[in-house]
Amino acid sequence: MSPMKLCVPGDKLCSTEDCIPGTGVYLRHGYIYSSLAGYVLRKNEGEELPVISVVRETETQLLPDVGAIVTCKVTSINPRFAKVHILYVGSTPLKDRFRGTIRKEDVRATEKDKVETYKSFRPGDIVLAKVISLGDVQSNYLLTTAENELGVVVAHSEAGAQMVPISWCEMQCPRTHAKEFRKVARVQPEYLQA
Amino acid sequence: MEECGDTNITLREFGCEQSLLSRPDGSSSFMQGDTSVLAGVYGPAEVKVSKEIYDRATLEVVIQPKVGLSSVRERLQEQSVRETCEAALLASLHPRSSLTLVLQLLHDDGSLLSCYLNAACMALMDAGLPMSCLFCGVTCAVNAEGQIITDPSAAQEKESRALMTFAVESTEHRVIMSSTRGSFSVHELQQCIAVSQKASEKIFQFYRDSVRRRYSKIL
Amino acid sequence: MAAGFKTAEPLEYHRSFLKENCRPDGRELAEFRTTTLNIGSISTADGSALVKVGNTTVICGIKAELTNPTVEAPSKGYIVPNVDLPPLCSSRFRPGPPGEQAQAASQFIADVIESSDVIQTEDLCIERGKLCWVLYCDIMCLDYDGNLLDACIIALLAALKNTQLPEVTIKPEACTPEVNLEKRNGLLIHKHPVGTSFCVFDNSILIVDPTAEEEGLSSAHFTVVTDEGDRLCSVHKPGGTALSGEKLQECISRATARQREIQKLIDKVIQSVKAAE
Amino acid sequence: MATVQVSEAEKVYILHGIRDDLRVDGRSCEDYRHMEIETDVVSNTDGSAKVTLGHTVVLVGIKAEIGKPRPMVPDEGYLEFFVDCSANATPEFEGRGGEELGTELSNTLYKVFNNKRSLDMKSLCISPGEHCWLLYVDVLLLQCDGNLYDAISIAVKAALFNTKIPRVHISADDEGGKEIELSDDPYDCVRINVENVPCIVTLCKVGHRHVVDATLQEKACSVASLIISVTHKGTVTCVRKVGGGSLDPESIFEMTEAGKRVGKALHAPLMKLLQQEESLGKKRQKVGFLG
Amino acid sequence: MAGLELLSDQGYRLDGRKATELRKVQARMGVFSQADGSAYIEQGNTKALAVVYGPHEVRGSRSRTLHDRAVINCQYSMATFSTAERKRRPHGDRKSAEMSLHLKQTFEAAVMTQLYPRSQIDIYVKILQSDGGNYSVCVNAATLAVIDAGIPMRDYVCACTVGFVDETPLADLCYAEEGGGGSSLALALLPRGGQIALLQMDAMTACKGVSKVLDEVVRQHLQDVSVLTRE
Amino acid sequence: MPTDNKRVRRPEVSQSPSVFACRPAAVLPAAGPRADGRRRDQVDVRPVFVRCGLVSQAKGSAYIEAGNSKLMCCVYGPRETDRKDETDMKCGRLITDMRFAPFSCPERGSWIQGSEEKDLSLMLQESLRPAVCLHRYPRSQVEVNVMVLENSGSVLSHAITCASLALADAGIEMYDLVLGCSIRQDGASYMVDPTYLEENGCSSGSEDNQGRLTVAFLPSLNQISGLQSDGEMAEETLTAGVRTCIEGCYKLYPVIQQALAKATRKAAPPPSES
Repeated sequence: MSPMKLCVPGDKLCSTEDCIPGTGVYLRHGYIYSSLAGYVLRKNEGEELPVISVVRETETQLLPDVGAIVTCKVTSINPRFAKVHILYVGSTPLKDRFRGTIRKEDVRATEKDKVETYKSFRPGDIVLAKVISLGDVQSNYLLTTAENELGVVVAHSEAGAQMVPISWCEMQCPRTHAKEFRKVARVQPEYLQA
Repeated sequence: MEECGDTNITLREFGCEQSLLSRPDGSSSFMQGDTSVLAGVYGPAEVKVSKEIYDRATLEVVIQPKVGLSSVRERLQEQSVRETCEAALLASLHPRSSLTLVLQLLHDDGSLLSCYLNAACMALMDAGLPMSCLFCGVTCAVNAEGQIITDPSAAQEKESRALMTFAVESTEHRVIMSSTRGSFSVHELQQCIAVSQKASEKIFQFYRDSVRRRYSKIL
Repeated sequence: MAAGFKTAEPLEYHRSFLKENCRPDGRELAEFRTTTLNIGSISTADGSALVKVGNTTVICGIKAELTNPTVEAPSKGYIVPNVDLPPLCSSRFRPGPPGEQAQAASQFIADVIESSDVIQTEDLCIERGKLCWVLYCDIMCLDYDGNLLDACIIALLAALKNTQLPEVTIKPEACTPEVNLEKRNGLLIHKHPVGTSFCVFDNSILIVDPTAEEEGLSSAHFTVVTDEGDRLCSVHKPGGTALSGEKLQECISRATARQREIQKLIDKVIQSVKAAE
Repeated sequence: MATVQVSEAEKVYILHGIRDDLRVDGRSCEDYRHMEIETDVVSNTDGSAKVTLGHTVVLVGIKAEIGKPRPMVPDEGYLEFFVDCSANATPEFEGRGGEELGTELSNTLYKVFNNKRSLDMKSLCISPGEHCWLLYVDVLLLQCDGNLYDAISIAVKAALFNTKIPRVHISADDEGGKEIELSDDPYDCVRINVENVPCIVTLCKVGHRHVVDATLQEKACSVASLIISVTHKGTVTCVRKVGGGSLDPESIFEMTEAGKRVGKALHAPLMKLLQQEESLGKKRQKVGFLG
Repeated sequence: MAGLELLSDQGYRLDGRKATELRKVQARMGVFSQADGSAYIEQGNTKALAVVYGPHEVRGSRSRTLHDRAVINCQYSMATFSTAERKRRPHGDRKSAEMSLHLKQTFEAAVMTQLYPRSQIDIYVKILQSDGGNYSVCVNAATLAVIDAGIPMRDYVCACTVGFVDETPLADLCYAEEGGGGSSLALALLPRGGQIALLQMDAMTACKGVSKVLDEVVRQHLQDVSVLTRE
Repeated sequence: MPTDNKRVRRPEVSQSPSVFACRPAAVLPAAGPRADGRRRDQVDVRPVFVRCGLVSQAKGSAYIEAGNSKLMCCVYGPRETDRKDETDMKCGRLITDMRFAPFSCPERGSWIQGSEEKDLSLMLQESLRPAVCLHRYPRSQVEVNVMVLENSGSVLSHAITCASLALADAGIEMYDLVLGCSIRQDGASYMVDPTYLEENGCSSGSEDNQGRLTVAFLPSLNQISGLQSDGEMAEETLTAGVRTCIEGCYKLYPVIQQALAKATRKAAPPPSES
């Protein structure tokens, strides 16, 4: 292919007959226009028409949307829900903080009603969660940790040392060997080597 | 106010009274010669969501001048007092809460910033807040001939060439806060720090006496 | 996952670098970011300068206006500095009246001007008791990446050296002054104060010229302002963890070296601007 | 502007109506709603007017004061506009809510009058460099049902027509300063020539056609609207695109041409009505809000 | 204004009224269609416009919601051209904040707020032209607007101002008499029940028996006001 | 000016020296070449210097210099909206703020935003809003801050161009770039991209057809997103002016495209042929 073509927002790329619009483009009067300043990428995915999209090297994911895995830091907990700041969407760090809420009933899949939030999270923990809804006018993003891969990833003990997960609901402090309750995430294999 | 040559450093007559206001959780009034300040501490109380810090208490300092609105000068003093208190306070014991320190100036006759600091320390103590160390404010003025005067009055401050205020902590007498005006040499700076550290022992002794006097009434 | 470590545990991330006496952007502990200076870029201002210390960009514009002096100081003009942190320079500043950091910076710059007497306010007086200059020094941060105070002082000093005031003559009979905009003469700069800011990590490690991130994580930060005669104009440490005497001495010697450096840079840029004219 | 929520179905209904040149209240695309104008409704002012355009009610009061002319134009008086969006119109405007819209409206009025021809400013000058007449034009928005710009501009023109500025005599007092006396006879006054004062026409682009004097519902389903202020001779003193959408150049030219035509046709009946009301003089029965 | 003779010896005032005579009152309800209730009133040269929205959901901070009754929210503002001297800002100064508070207190006493818990009633009053007695004209206008909005009230609220010129009480002061330096008293009354909603006295210096004044003059004149506004 | 206690105290009243300067008010030469050599009645835009990505803290930034006019724009977001209402649920919100530095104009401006700046901010918002795909950023807001460092004429048009560049540099999805162009109508002839003197100078020539016009234009979609004019003009002159502005925007388009392409290329090499 010729060296990657660069485009600016508003450039007419091609007509809808010869490509299917991907990300970073929009449709108008039967033509595909670019909506980002970046490189034009044509990928053939099986069907007859290639998928055209415009790619920028920096983060493509600007906003946490429904179903995205987000990394967040717990800021405050009360019996009904835990408040968190969303730091990451997928692997792209967010420059500005977005606030999220994990309700008591979304903490884990099993025995939803017997959940105590202070036994699942503590302020300062780093948690992997999934966005279930954008929330309504008052509340902000609604998150859930009701899957095995979701939950606390990094937690500090009372003594301040980083704790080691020993079961899905307990973590141990290496220095004081004190056990603390957390809703622990089963760490994914590809993260283990980090 | 002899010059620093001999060991004894004279400070003006100090006066302090604690928990004299009923509404705040801790309060104190501090007099250094004619300069007097009233301090009140509210907290740990509920914090606004926008100001909330997840692992520490949020400290807010408000300085009310004697007359008129607080201007840019008070803002710089507020910043100095706030960061000095944050250094002494164990804020992580009260996470997600707010502490408000209000300093009301009653009369200014020199060494104003150190009077603010002393009043703040006494008020924090009176409020029973956990602190890693005490701190006190000492002001030194370098007059035309280069002599160092501790705890200067307003008149002495006006004709001094340089004015330095230090906050000294009680454990190892190191400098927490320094705010200076006028130009001076490095040697003069080191001399003033030494003088302030010596003066701080006298002030901490004064702290102990006034606290002992207060609790002797109760026990 | 490494990128995650930086945002999830920023303090640990920085400590790991400081252990090896270097910093995430590759600088030594006592090394400054590259400082560039550009003078006289704003033609509508009487004097202007733009300073970039690493990413931190500050522009200072000076406009001179005429007013009558106060009753108590009839032979003195005014110099009114003002630091503004617009929402443009960083996402942490909201639009609206200046916040505490902007006001504290403005007061600090005013104190530095007064203590270092970089210019004599007597030079600003045109007619004793009747007419004098007021210099509005408007300092604006365009990109906030830490170490604001140093950049402001350098920008102010360079802009003052670049200021050209129009000539004003007062005719005895007509009470209104006569301003000749073409004929301009510069300001007399007595002293060259230069600021050096330090940050303290975990009460022990001392780093110079902190970035915004390092400032946020440090336990104390303070600024030393020295002039060419090695006299100290300001030692401004608003608080934070305590500092011992020797560390203070170490910082002061680093500050005097920095002062030489900056003075050379300013003079070099002024020469190149004069040569270009 | 106070926005009203309109459902999709209503939007489609309004859109189709306008395409066939028939609006919800039966008007054609370039018809105004019923308009009532009355001058001299507030006695504390030097000139006032109340305009009711459909349900939009605007009250304008003009007070003349003697001030110092601006240094750049020492031989001219000037106008000061202030638009007060009172909470009476909608609860949203309570407290500081109405300030943003008020500033936008007053800035547009400044632009409309920012030329040499609309008002003869030189006649407002008493003595160049020292004294001149300063007209405070205060607009009070009492009820807001769309098309504020037109109602306000017509009210301002009527109020200017109704303004009576007391005649001024300048006599030199003893130490050479100028002494200003106002004639105390209420009828010995100077009137302002409002012949050239422009009127604003707001054209609202709905679908492919543009509509004049749009109600709130029509504005809710419009892409963008164009404000054009036209004098009786058809010259344009201010054009401004308002609203979040974009327009292609052809439709802008079409709208400016239509705006000029409608604006020009507005002035004659307005002046006739004002002169007629003026001629009634004392016999006129003041109605105000009681009517 | 010592020179001006407020009360001529034959008992006539500046504008030809007798001591206890009210100014000409004209009122109209239902002036605006968009508001829930609206009213316009002219008492002599003082003209006021009142608008009522509600009862509707509490806007702004939820914390103000009262669980057992409605919140009355008032805003008093004067048109910038309403007074002889142009006012720079319509509201937001101390005077209008005080007036808003008085209106709020007056109508919290009169409106049956317990019928509308956790809701809010907005009463906005605009003075179009001010010639004295602003407070009483506002109360009368607001009463008509609340009635027009169909909100149940315990009783009409009628207000009147009374001033004293060397001992003889003058009802319904105009601007000149208000500034005349004598003391003045503003009274908001629920006539049928005879209760006083709000009483405001300023500069009440040499005043023998306030109750004498109240019983003899004010009550009788307030009957006239309520008769007038009933139609 | 009420005493502003949030800034260092200043003398109550002070006049600019130009008030006492003895030079005649700037009068526009009726005909002949313009002060900086450009010709009248020609689409003669000042040479434009553009740079993207200057501010490290901002998501996207741009700096533009046209003649002596210097402007800088930064874009933050999409961020959480602090003021929530139901319209935010479906599409995002565009917030613009345009300010003049106090030293940017011959007369010193104040720090507090005047009504003229509020008007320019509103005009900027209405010009950019059609070009930004706000429905892609529900429940959030995009902040555009423009700072005028030096005002040497047609500030609004260059602010529009600079802001749309900063938005593109920030990776915010847009239907098209937005270019601004302004003209000063002086009697029969017009001047494109007028300088500060040409914009504010009063004309010595004929009285009618005096006015200023600013157009914001979407070049590839051929749509006008912003239009503002004042002063008195005939309707034909106005429409001719709009056409001239559109031509001016087309002349500016390649420079802007090239600047944006350079910034994107500098930001990262083209992705590998995955």
